[in-house]
Amino acid sequence: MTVSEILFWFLSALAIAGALMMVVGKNPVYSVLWLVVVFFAISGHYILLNAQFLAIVNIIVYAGAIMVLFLFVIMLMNLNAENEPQKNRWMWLAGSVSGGTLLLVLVAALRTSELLAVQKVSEGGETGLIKTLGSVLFKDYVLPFEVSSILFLSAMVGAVVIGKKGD
Amino acid sequence: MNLIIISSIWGIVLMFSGLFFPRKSVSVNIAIIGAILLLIANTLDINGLSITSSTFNGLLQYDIYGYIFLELLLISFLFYLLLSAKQVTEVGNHPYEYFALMFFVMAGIGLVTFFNNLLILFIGIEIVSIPLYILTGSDKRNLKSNEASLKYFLTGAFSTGILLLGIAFLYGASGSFQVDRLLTEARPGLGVFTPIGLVFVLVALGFKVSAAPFHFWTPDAYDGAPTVFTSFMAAIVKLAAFVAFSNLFLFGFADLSAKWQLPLALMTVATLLIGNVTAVYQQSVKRMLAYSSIAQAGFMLLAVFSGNDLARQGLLLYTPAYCIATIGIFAVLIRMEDYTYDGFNGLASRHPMVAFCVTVFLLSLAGIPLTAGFFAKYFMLASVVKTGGFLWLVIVAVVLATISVYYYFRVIQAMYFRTASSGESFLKAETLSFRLLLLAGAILLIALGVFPYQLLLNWLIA
Amino acid sequence: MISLLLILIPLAGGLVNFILRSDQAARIWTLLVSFSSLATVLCHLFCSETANASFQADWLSLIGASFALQMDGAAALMCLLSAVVYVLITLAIWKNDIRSSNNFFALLLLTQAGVNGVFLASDGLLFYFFWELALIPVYFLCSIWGGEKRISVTFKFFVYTFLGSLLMLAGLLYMAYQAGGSFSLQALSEVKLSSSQQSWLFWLFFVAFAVKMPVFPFHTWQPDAYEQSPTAVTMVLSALMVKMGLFAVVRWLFPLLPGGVLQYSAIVIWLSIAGMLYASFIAMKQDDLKRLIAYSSIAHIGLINAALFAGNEGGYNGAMIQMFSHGVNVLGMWIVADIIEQKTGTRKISELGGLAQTSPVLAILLVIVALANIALPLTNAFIGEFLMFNALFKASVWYAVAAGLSIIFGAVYTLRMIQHIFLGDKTERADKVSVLPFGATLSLVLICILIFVGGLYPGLFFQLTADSVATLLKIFN
Amino acid sequence: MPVNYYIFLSLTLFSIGVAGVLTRRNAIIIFMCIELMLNSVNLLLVAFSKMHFGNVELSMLNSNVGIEAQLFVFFIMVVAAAEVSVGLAIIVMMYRNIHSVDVNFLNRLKH
Amino acid sequence: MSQLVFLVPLFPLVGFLLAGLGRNYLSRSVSGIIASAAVFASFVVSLFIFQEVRAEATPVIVELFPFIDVAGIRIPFAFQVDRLSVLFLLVITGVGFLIHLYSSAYMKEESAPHYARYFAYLNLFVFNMLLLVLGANYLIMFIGWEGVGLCSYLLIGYWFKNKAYGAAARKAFVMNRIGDLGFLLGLFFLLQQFGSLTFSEVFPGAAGAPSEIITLITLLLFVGATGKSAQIPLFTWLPDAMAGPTPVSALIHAATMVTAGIYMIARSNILYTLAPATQLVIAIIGLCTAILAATIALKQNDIKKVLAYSTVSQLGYMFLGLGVGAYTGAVFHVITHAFFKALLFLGAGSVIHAMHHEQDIRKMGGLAKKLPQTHLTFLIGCIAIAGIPPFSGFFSKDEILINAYAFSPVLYWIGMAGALMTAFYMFRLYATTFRGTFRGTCEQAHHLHESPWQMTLPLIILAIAAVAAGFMGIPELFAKDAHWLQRFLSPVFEQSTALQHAHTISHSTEYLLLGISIALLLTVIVYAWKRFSSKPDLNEAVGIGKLLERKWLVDELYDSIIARPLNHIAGWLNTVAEKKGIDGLVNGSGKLVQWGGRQLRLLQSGQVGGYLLWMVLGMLLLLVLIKTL
Repeated sequence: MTVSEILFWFLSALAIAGALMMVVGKNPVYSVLWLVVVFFAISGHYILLNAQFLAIVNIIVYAGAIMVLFLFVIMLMNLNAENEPQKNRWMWLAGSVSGGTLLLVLVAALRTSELLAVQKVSEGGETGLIKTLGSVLFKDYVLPFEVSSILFLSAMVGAVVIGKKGD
Repeated sequence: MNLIIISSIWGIVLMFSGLFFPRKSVSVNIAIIGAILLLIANTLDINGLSITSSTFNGLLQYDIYGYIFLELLLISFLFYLLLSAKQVTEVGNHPYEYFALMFFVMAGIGLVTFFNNLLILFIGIEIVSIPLYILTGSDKRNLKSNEASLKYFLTGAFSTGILLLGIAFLYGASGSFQVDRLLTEARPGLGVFTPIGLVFVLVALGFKVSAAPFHFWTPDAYDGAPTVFTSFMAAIVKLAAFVAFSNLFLFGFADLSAKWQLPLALMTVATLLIGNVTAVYQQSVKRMLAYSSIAQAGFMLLAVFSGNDLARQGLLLYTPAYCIATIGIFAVLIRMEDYTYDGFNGLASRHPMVAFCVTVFLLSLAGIPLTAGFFAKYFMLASVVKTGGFLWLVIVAVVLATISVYYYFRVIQAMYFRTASSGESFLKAETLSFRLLLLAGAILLIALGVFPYQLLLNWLIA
Repeated sequence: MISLLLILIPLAGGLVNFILRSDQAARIWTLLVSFSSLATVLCHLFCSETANASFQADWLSLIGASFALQMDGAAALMCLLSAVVYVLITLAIWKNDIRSSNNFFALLLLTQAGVNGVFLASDGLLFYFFWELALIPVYFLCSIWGGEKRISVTFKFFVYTFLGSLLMLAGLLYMAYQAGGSFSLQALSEVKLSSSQQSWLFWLFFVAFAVKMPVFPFHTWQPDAYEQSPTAVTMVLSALMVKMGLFAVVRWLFPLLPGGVLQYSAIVIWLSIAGMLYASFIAMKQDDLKRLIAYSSIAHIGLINAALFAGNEGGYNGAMIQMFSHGVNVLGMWIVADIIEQKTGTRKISELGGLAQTSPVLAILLVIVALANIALPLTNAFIGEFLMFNALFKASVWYAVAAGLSIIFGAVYTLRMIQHIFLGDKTERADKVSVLPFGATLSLVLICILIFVGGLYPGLFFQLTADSVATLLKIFN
Repeated sequence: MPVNYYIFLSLTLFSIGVAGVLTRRNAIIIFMCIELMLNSVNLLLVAFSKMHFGNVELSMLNSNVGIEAQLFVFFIMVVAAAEVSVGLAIIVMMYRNIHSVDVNFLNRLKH
Repeated sequence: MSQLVFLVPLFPLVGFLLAGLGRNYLSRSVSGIIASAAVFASFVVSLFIFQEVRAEATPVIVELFPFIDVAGIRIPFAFQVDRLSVLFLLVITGVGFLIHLYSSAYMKEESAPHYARYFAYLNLFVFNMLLLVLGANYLIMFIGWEGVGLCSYLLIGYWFKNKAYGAAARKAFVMNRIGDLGFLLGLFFLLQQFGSLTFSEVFPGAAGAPSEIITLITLLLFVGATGKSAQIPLFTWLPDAMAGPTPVSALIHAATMVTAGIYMIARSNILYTLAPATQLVIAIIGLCTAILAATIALKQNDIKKVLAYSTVSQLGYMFLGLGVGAYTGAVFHVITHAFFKALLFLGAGSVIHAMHHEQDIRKMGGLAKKLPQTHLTFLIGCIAIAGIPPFSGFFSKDEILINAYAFSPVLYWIGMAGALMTAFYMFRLYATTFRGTFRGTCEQAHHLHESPWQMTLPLIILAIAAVAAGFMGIPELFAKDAHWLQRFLSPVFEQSTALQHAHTISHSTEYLLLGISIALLLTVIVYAWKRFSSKPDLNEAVGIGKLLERKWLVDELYDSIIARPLNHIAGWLNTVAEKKGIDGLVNGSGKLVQWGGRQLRLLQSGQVGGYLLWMVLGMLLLLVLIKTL
């Protein structure tokens, strides 16, 4: 087992464990923190996959900004374990069964193909570098980039319209 | 492309004009000017006068079909603004923002009409969706509006996740996000991803067009949202989603139709069934219209299903047939106090012209000949017949369409055959221009119902 | 060109009627329009070449539909019926009190445009168009001016026929596709279909027509609808609109799906005969005059349908002439029913009686019409029924025997009606019928004249429909 | 690393996210689960991007092979950020009105 | 002259139209005169035609206009004048005229419009009856056939205020229609077999047709005849038909319409000759009817009912004659019966007129002195019907019975029994009415008077005819070739005669039978006369008599096995099958949709978790589906 393999398994276990803890956790604050753990694990995977830019962005945007936003909101509402309403046993069961079945079905669908096992993820290359990404983004993908501004604008307007107190 | 640019700019213009024109009513005029501008811009586009005709390295693909579709949608949008813009200003304190959001939505619609790359599709869908979440929740004090918004948002975000998973799988198989290359396997064996990705995309787009069993958000969101925004969502946005859906399946997955036609057919049947049958029970016209939009979506799904030239022509015809009718009925509904069927009682004697127009709209929705709705449905059925098989689908669709008569005609019955309980006029702001506009819409529907080719489709063929 | 006129005249006339504000003006205008339709038909029958009567224009060439109208014998006969019926109806309800009568007559005329369109269209899609269009004004007419339960009843009627016609649309679509994308009658009838295709297509079409006629067991909308509709509409419904179903069988079903027709003719005939007997039985039990006539109409239509499916020349001829005769006769019955209802305020047979004493004229007219209705010789219906029974007999003796029972039952319920309404001691209500409205009486007299003309000299009608019959014969040989 | 591993890993995460969405009643946590789903897709895309990278036939058609997937991930993050801002605003608005974020209380609209 | 035959029905038609349309404007006398004159004119024309036909044996066919000419069915509106039809023409117009004359007095109490209506109906009847006998094909015959049924309906229900009369009229019409269905089916078979309904085209080819078909045709036509001529099983309407005015009973329900069945069979004699099985059926049914009706007549107390059952019984004899192949005999009996039964009915009418519409013979008695002319003519009628020589009934009945004997002696003896019963009940009727003492109210006694001349004159003329008519058919037994009627009709029955076996009854047997029958008849008559003159049968009948009085309960039987079950079925269909069954199904599908709407809306639980779960489930389903495809 190479180092990268060990890292892979470790990060995978961490991600899955974090995800599970996030889902089952009673206290929303803990859930947020577990989710941050997942994001870190995923960023680790990005680095393993030689996608450094995304790894950084993931940490900055997701773990750093988005999750903090979540935390703020949770704090603002003063939600804690006691506030968590009683879970519906059937919903719980149905939810986990469906989630599990989804996984099973997908895995079963993909497992059959032996060819897949041969497909390797190449770990070298310059795909993940800022320079490469940047040049493609501003040359070929300039349209989505520009258009995202509309998205942000509308999100901004929306947050103001919705979030503004009064009226 | 003109549309995308102008509408983005006009959205920003609207945001800023709020600063200079504190009176709400000005926003209406600016919005209407914007809609007219968009219409002009798009017309210029059709005639080759574009700001840019770049495809951005193949991310976009322009075709006359998309332009005509947009033109129709813009006409509907203008119709909508002319009829209901004033009511937009009554929803909350931010009329400029609401209009701005609508213009952003129009920009998103432009993207999903011309997308040739899944990334554009994704961003386009999000640009359309996010403003809608906000518009749905714009009546902030109204708990129903809040609830609708949150439900819409949660389910919408969930479907975004599913869409992305689908896109990821499709990419895994083909190594490309370009629509026309989605089915070419990057390497032998990767083809196993395609059907999985297809299912997820199908589910996500099915969600957007409210196909069963992914339709559940629709009644709640449409019912809870302020009625004027429901009108916008149900009519204009719904159609845009359909065009995206049909373009993707027609240009991206046509070769795989053997795999997805049956699932799609089943979805169609389920949509028609649930939409029509559940609408029967409704007591509120607004909610009934929500279910009816599901039922109509069932019919439009037939276009996606068959994906031939007839289907595309049909979808084009469906656009005015459905939009004008829905917008018209909602415009009347907005002006009423009582959203139940009883609210319509005696409308015909009090407002004969309005009642006549609403009748035409309802007949069109029900697909009665001499209205555009008939040909819209006709093309859908014809396109299925043209695929050769699946005649059972036609028959099921036809039988279920009969049910739709039940709830559409209940409104007609209320208007014409029952008498109002209260004495006074119950339509607010029923002005002459309102009546004339409605009449224009009705006449347009009838004209399209007699000469669909001469008035519309020949344009496409030429 | 004449065929186009036959659609345009009532259409334009109807639209103009919406504008007219005075009651009297609306009536006079309607009468005028009806007369001009009649004049147009008569002009076609007597002074113009048949070839000139048809009309063809481009409409939706890309989906294979055109605005094609074709005047053949059967169509001419039906248009004549429609023109005659409208004149008579307008006269008959001249004195009836109708709220916002301009709209009423407008819708009535629009219905005529639709009905004539159905009779004339020779393009499948156009046919479907008119088929539905005829329904919409009727829906409003019944729902606005109808009786107490009008809304639900009319709605049932509408949905029922709408479902039927949508199934037909599905069938038409499929056939047009098979015909290489053309809806023209010619192209559709040249499609080669396998027998299994024919068999299921047959039912798609037949159900639509059967609902309209209506054939047992698709008939339950009819008595309710007839009962609840305003009488003028009931007249249009039973005199004209049920003929749409029969006519469609002749004009469309037979040429399009001869294989299916042959395959299922026995079932259809038995259905029709069962319906005749069934409706006759039920008619015996009706207390409401309109319902009684409705059931009797079901029985008569059943016979016509059965005769059409019996598949021989006599049957075709008989059915054609009977389509006309039944229209006239049943109209007479409705007019009488209307007079009685208008004057006495009731339609309950049990509440009437002794009208023959107060209004012998009405009694005589009703007896003539009623006897024509049960096909007494020398009335128009006899010719048709004789030929039709003979046709059924040729197909199978048992058809004729079973169908023949309706002759007896028909007599039973018709005479029961006459007896209860006109005979016996006069009731208070009967006194109100002493003076008959002139218009209604005039139409009844005209109807009686038509009854005897048709009964004595049917050759006129046979000549007219000869070409249609010949077409049918060619199809099945 | 075989691509299978990554696929299964992201599918597992995705399914956990789905299960979380279905089981939890707290709107914020549901939303977080959706974020988890998005992240698992991101991971999958990156894995695919690395799988396709260097594929000769693909490179002939498209010089950006592999890169675009990572850009896609970038845009997903962009959209997610926008979505979060709007979503949280909606949740806060909700909370202001009913002082709860329990989705089970959202039942005024039904049938 | 034969070419002008259309005038014969035309006059009554014109009379009908004039009297009918002018009923509000014409005075009573005018409308009466118009109607009577119309029939008289027809009678005169008929006489001329008769003169012509007597000389010329071949039928003349007058084609007026093409009636139905389509789809290979060619039926012209044509009349056939031959010896058979001309005989009937004379009877119809002759007796018809007398009855018109009689009616003009009898109906005097009616108001002018109703009076005119009555005569219009009568004229219409004569018109239709003439169509029936003149038709050159079965369809024209059928037109008249149904037409007379209609007129019978109208005239039975003439007094429309009375609902019971209306019911009787309806019963008559419906029963006739049952027969008509048979007739119509017979026509279809004819049309199928011969491709034509014209007599002159059907009969020549009859011999070549398969015998089963001929049997079937004849049986079906006979079904029609049972309806029209009141034979088992369709005879019950005729007694009820007495609800109509008495002259109507005389004309329609005695002299003319009810003999239409006999005319039709005589007209189609060749077909029947070719179908011996049918003939047997006819003979048996005729005989059974004769006996059954005679038994019922024994116990009836309504003067018209007795005559009605007597008519049914006499018609039975005529059918017996047809059944045994004695066509001439049957026609002969039709003619004589027309005279004496019309006479009897008119006599009864005169009595009823005098008694102020009292019809119960138990309340009469001793009328002989008060109504001398009526009495005398009625007595002649009774003797004639009883069959005492040389009155007409003797000749015609004897001819039938002798022929029956030749066919089978059993028939003869049963027929003889019927004849005895006839004699008995006729003289019971006569004695109870005219003999003994008057049993009516004082008021009636006070007003008893002989009828005016318009009524007595027809009685006298008919009485003369009833006496003399027999001489047109003197049997061979008494004089060679004296049977004028046989000679006259021989061209009509030519084909049949050729096929029939010659009767071989020795003259001695015939004499013997004659002797026995006359002796028995006289005994019965004397007994009845004596018995009922002194001690009329006034008590309630008991035992079998009760059964007879109640007409063997046939009406009740029909009611309980046919009318009532049908009524129940209709009721069941109306309330259950229609409302709950078919309409229930239709409404049920609507309800199903509504129910479905109620159920399906529950999916929309309002719980966003539920929505998401459905989405995932749908997704799973699609995944599975797409992988299996």
